[in-house]
Amino acid sequence: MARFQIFVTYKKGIFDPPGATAERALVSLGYDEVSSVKIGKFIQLEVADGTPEARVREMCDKLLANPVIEEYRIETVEGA
Amino acid sequence: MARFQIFVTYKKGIFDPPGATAERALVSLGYDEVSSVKIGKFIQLEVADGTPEARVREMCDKLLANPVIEEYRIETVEGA
Amino acid sequence: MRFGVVIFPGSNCEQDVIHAANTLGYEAEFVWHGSTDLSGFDAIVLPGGFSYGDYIRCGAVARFSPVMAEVIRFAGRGGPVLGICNGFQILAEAHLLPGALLRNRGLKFICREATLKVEPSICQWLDEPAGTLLRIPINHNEGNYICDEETLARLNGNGQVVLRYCEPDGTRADGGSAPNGALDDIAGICNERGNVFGLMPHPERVVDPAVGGTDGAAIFTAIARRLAEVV
Amino acid sequence: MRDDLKPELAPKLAVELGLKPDEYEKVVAILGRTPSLTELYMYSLMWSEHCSYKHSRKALRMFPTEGDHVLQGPGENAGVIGVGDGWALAFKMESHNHPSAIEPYQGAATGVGGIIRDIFTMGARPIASLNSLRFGTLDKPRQRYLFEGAVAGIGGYGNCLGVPTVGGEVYFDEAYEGNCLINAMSLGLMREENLTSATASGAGNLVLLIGSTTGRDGIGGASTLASQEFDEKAEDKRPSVQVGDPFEEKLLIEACLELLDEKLLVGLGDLGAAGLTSSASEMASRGGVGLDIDVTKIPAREDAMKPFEFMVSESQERMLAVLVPENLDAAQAVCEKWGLRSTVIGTVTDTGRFVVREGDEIVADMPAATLAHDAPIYDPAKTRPAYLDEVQAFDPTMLDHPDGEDALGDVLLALLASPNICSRRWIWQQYDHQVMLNTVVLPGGDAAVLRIGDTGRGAMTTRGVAVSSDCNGRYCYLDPYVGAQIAFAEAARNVVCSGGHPAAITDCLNFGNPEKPEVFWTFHESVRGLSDACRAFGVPVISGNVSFYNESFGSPIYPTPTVGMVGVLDDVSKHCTMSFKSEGDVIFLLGETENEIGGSEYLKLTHGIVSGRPPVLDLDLEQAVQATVLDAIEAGIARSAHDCSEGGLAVTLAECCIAGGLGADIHLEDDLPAYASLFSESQSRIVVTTTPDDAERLVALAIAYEIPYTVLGTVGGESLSFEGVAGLTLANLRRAWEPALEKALAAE
Ligand SMILES: Nc1ncnc2c1ncn2[C@@H]1O[C@H](COP(=O)(O)OP(=O)(O)O)[C@@H](O)[C@H]1O
Ligand SMILES: [Mg+2]
Repeated sequence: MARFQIFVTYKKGIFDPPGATAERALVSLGYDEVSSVKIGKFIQLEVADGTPEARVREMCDKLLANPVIEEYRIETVEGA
Repeated sequence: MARFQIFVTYKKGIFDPPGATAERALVSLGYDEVSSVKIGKFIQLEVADGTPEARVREMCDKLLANPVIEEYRIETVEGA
Repeated sequence: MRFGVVIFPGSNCEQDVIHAANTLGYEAEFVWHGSTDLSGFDAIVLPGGFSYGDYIRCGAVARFSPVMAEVIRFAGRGGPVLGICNGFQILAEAHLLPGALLRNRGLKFICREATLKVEPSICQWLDEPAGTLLRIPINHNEGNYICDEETLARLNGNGQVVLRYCEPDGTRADGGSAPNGALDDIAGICNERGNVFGLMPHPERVVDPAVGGTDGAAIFTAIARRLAEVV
Repeated sequence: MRDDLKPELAPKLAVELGLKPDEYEKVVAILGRTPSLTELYMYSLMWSEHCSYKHSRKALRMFPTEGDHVLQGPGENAGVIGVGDGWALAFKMESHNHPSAIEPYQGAATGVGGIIRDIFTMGARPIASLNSLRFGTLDKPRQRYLFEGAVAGIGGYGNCLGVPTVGGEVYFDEAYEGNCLINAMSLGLMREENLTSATASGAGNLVLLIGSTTGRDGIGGASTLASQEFDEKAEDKRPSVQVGDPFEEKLLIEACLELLDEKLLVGLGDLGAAGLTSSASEMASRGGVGLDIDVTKIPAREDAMKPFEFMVSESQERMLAVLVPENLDAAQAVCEKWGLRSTVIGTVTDTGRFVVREGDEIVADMPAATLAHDAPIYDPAKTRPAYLDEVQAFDPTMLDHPDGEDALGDVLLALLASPNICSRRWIWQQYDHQVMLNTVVLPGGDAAVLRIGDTGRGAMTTRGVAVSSDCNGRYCYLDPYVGAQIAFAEAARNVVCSGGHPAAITDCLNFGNPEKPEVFWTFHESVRGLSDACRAFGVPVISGNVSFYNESFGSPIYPTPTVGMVGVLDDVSKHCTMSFKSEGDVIFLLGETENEIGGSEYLKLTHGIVSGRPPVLDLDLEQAVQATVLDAIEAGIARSAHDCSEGGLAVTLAECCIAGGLGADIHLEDDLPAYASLFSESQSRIVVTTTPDDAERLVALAIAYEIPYTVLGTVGGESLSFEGVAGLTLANLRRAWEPALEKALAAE
């Protein structure tokens, strides 16, 4: 079993309404130290041993991320 | 400016509808090597310098995660 | 009988609840989310909608509104509180009701009539005999109720499950009858005291016979009757 | 003034921004100098097709726009009609085709957001939305993706706002494969005295920007996208896609209506295509005033934004208000109560000039009215397309047609399962169609019917409104003049079948590249057809939208002039629905069936052909049939009414049966071959049922209006049977019709 973690975030310049709302909510709860919140997706993927990262990249481009507005980063999880 | 990353995932045993659907969709797209997909949240937080992690933990417990169904992990982003 | 209907930023069914209450002959008034005064209200309704856009999680931000501390106190004194749809989600986030509401299993928003079976429960908001079928519309993206096994056993044992989804003929399908995938077909639950009631369906949509039906009236009239008895 | 553009570079940049060389010369002539960078951006956007209507403006003058009950015709953000007792309805339809083709969820969502802003800008509370959709066929994964995404986006946005989405239409055809259509319509309700104009006036008054922050998103977005053809490079334009924030919009609705109720504003405008440039210059030119705006005051979402970026950003969920200084505190308090930002970004002046500054430095200074009004107006060449002779000469009756009970029954089932005809439940179940508690007839019928009233806020009325959007693009392709008239007639028929009196329309005219003479001819013919139909019915056009450049890889979509029809019911309790009501009711066909299968769904399904002549439309007959049905509904004679459209009489009857859970026995007595009796798409036909006792009263009405009618049979039983021709059980009909969209989408 191989494990990958994928971090999906909005591209630069794309507005993130949930993040903006969380930011305001935290500040109004008294967390004045907060200056920015961005909310993206954290995907944990389990695949057959030996699956190359390129294949995971393909899955992201096709389904897991929306390349029009999102970008993503893939990490291999060691010791899986 | 200090930066934290928060990974929010469903607790074990909680069914994750978007993850399950993505899993099925990937397999039906021909990615037979996929055995599990879990979709959580990836939150990027910018806070004032010197904000301790305990404070971020508080924000998670209160607002950013729901302890009934979710767990989370906090990471400090170096060099921020 | 005077209902207080809370408006959070993003609520959108508050007018409908007022209309339903008025149609049944009850007084109803808005309560702003910033308010901390619930005096003068016999029952509080948290209406449906998308408080704070449903961002982060449904109900997660609204539960911190100033009014919620007062709602929690009101409920603690035994005051009747009803959470409809987003209101149910807020009550769950505020831990006035156990469990949580996840994304619908099919990942789609669902707006349609649902058939609900009244369960034998301790809920003060419903007097219909167990087994009665009510047709009430649902309208949500996150109505997939979940809780741990222990909680579920407690809910069932205490008569806290108030409404279950079922087929139009009253039976429950093998694979579950909940359109949203809810655990054990749960559509609505109450707290241990029976005064706090949360449900995903929208009873206020079926009170005015000119639009939809009257099956939702039971919920408003039950609490009114009960309060009248107490006085 | 900051001179940031070299004179020799300006013309080149102008071309890159989409200005034609002579348009650039006109800018230079207006200014008497080389434009600054900011000015060039502002002119290029305001003079784009999307904002200036430079190719369509002349043709649109054909539309009748006046009527007794019209309170506001075209020219403002939406049209408005009075509906009695001081109540008024504002409505408009708009396209968001190109953004949706790139990102269907957000494209459709922001389309809904935009049209809804147009409505509450007028002072009306949005009370209903409709959507008119076109995609390629669902056997293609990309088309399924676009369709699912668009529906989710429309729902995602509208549901959050708490505005019910009550109807619409959808067609799937190869012609839309490279260029889907997403047209959104919105209706709002107000008291007449709250009618507001997007006008700036009163030198010294303040300009207040309300709502979201301004970012680089959508710079050159909708307006650029909508003003050019799609090609393979379209994917590169992606960053201009915007993410909608329906929560912010919900707050804007509440805050703006409160500001208007409290009479705190002089004028209110929304920021749509071309952002601040468009709304500010239009408000200034309407009021004949100037504006002075400082971009450093605008709350920015990103760092180091340039003045031109502020001026053309299409960031969503923003409104522009003009108010007297004394009202500023009160107005900002309302915004703050709703959690909205509000910032004074400038003042109204009496110079007539639109001045933009960055702090102390002026970066643009031009006559305000020239942006909105001096765009060139073209008279594009038009040529009748060559393909028309060929398709119109084609005689589909010469083909082999199915015959015999089994074959015809199979065709009926296949038609009921066609994505162009089957149940749309999969769509409207994703839309909140009930919130506000005024939806009397839910989606699934001919027109949606809403009660007119301000639910929960007190005033309710006994009146109602019926609304439908329609357009069969195949008919328009085969004959744009007739096709556009049929779009009108069908929309009116749907409204009439629900008991509404057609009152006014909005439209969304979706066409290819108007600079191609053959495309422009189809546009011109459609506008002419629609205008003639409106005149015949005495129904004005009060608002609308033109979307050109709907082409992909060089070939235009079908001409698609979508009509959004609004009708009024004096007594909403007298509305009518299409479902058969009781065993024994008599089924009438009002109007007459001819052998007209050109452009029909039947022809496409059985032979894979889109050809022939579309059905003939006789506007006099159409009006007489509709008048008969309205009288019958109002007299309480009609127990059900449903018009014949795609799929013909057989499909209409099947839909009445399915909706009512009752079968019917039908005898077809025309002299046509069976396939034509069943599936011909002849116009001006409505199936009406009455009790046996009332049958004679309906006959008397038909005779009085001099329309042809036939008794088709009676309601009852478990199947729909056409004596000697075909017969199917209700269960079979429903099995074909109900899950067909789900099935088409599940295909892998
Ligand atoms: N995109 C859509 N959104 C919402 N409702 C829709 C949509 N498309 C179709 N409907 C609804 O489905 C029903 C049937 O639509 P349609 O076949 O276009 O009717 P008609 O032939 O009478 O014009 C109508 O009630 C219509 O409002
Ligand atoms: Mg119809």
